[in-house]
Amino acid sequence: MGKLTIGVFSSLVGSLSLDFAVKLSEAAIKKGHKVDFWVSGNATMLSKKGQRAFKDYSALEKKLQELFATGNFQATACEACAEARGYRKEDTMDGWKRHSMDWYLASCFSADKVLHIGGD
Amino acid sequence: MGKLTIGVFSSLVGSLSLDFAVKLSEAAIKKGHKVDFWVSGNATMLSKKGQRAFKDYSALEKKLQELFATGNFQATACEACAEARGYRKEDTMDGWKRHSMDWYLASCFSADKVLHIGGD
Amino acid sequence: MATKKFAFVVKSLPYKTEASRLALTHAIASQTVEIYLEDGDNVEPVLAFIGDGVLNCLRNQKAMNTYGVTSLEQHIKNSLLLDLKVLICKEDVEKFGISEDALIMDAEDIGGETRANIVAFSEIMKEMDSSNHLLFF
Amino acid sequence: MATKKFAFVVKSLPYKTEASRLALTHAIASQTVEIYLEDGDNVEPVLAFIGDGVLNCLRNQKAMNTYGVTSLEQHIKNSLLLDLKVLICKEDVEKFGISEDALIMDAEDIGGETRANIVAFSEIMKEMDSSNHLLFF
Amino acid sequence: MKLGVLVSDFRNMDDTLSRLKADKLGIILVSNGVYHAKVKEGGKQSPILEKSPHLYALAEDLQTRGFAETDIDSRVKAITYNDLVDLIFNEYEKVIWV
Amino acid sequence: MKLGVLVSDFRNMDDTLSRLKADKLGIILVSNGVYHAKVKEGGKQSPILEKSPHLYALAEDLQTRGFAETDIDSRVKAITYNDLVDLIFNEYEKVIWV
Repeated sequence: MGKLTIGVFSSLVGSLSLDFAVKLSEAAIKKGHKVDFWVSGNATMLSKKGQRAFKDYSALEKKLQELFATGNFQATACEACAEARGYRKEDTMDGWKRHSMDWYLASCFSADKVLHIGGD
Repeated sequence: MGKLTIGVFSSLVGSLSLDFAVKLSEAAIKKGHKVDFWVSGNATMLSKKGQRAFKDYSALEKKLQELFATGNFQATACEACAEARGYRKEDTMDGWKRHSMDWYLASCFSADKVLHIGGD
Repeated sequence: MATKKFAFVVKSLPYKTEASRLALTHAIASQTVEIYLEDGDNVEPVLAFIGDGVLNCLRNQKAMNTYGVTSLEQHIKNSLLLDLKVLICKEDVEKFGISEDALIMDAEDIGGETRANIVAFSEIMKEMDSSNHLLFF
Repeated sequence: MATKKFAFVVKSLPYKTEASRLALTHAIASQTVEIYLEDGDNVEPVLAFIGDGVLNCLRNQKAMNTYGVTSLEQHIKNSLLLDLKVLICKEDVEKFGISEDALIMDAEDIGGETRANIVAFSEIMKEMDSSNHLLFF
Repeated sequence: MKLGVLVSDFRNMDDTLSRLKADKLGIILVSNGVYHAKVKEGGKQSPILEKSPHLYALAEDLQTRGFAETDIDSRVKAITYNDLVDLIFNEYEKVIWV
Repeated sequence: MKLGVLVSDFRNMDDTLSRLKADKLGIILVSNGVYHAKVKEGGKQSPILEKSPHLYALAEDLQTRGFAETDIDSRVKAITYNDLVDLIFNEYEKVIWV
């Protein structure tokens, strides 16, 4: 069993890239792998607490909490990206950590596989 | 002198579309026009209070406050889009209103010109 | 007392960004805009799908089953239910080889009576011409 | 004790999205990654600009004057100052007809000694081949 | 209709632009659209420049990306945000952003 | 190198894909990339399908957009998220998202 690091970058809320990344994490963990999850740029918004569930947006908080509960899932948001968007530490969803970008590189260092979702 | 309604939609923070829209508003107001400003989708983030200024991001709060002070600038954020992103009313930057999408259409109704910045 | 026409022109693919979804929700918001307007004033929306945007109009989108989000299909049907004018560009439909029965042409299953129209781009251009404002998504 | 190589491959245009900016800031973060690693372990970043991404490497970007944001030029110079390997795809530079003196080839003005390299795509492919992980922006 | 089109990107702009019909069509290059004013691909100028005789590019967006206003295709006029306001209010009935 | 490429969009994918060299190149269509598995433009199948004999498309992303798994180009194999995990861990040394 291995470790997968997934980085999601400037992906939009309202696109399905974040949903993709969360579903892939779930599938990997069910197969016994560990997953590290990094969000940067606009994807940082996934870590914001208090997102209201609407039918036009996938609500990922519940799924993320299930993933944290497995003990095989770590998720970290880019601290500067969050602050630039007006998110403070206390605005962060339970379970998430905030670090600088070197956390992501360190996670990649020890990962068997990296899926970096960049671009828009 | 006329009224310009600018709508900014799913534009990214970290792109310069929001900066473009704010600079265009400023130029229009200096020429004696009125500007209505609507943000929806991810552009809603412009209305979030407490954004920290970094050199990698344009800090637009000060400029927006100057525009509000002219009395010829109104800015409104899509309420549902904000809530979906975890922004409550109290998270909104001074001067901004929150309304449902019909506000934008009503603003367009009475506008001489509309610049709708859609897409990514 | 005036009615102003706005053309909502969708050229973006669905799901990758919110653009086409926001086009539909904003067009539908024309149903409640009167609260902000003078008596007798109104907004008439026209929805037109062009280029890659016509792929929003494919039937059988399972977004609710797969990702738990409303499909663009549902939004287009809601628009038809509310009698919005929905135009799909003929040249683009033909370019992609899409048959009419693969497209969302009506909202009969939810009680709608208005049908979508497959029309030449020149017709969409005429709608843009006669619109007061143009909103490209 | 190991060094792992990561290739940061930039194919996006600057300013429209954050992609190329985030590529540079994350590559530069390799300078501080050691705090998370065992003694002797390290990350070696390689930055490669391909396709439209080579347009990030044009000189004289005035983003600070015009919009008050750090330019990609500044980030690329910072990378060179920190001795990161910066590769610019030769075929793409030629396709766009860009001369070498229009490109950010060094960071001498801020005291950098390392130069950028214009190399064939096959060289960039070799770097990808020998990298442990690939990050496309 | 007098239509002003703000072209905001470098790729995938042709499909829409080629089909728009207007009595007067203005093309205003902004954001990454300004690459059309300068960048030649395989020695060829951008086909966008053939779509209209009314071509503009936002000076600040040129400068941001490393281009001087004097160093773009001669058919394209560099404009300021002030000029853009006047184009929107005085020259075109409707404007779109693509 | 065995390289798995997740193709996530419908436009502008050729330039990168055409140049990648790998001993084994897998193309995995996800997000709006799944249109390549079904949509023909001007009667022609997507050139992406010629780039590799190892073609996959994510079933949930097909279904989201209105396509049945049985109704795509016969060279493309529909896969689940579970299958994708196995491709990433077992079939390819490195994966990229373009």
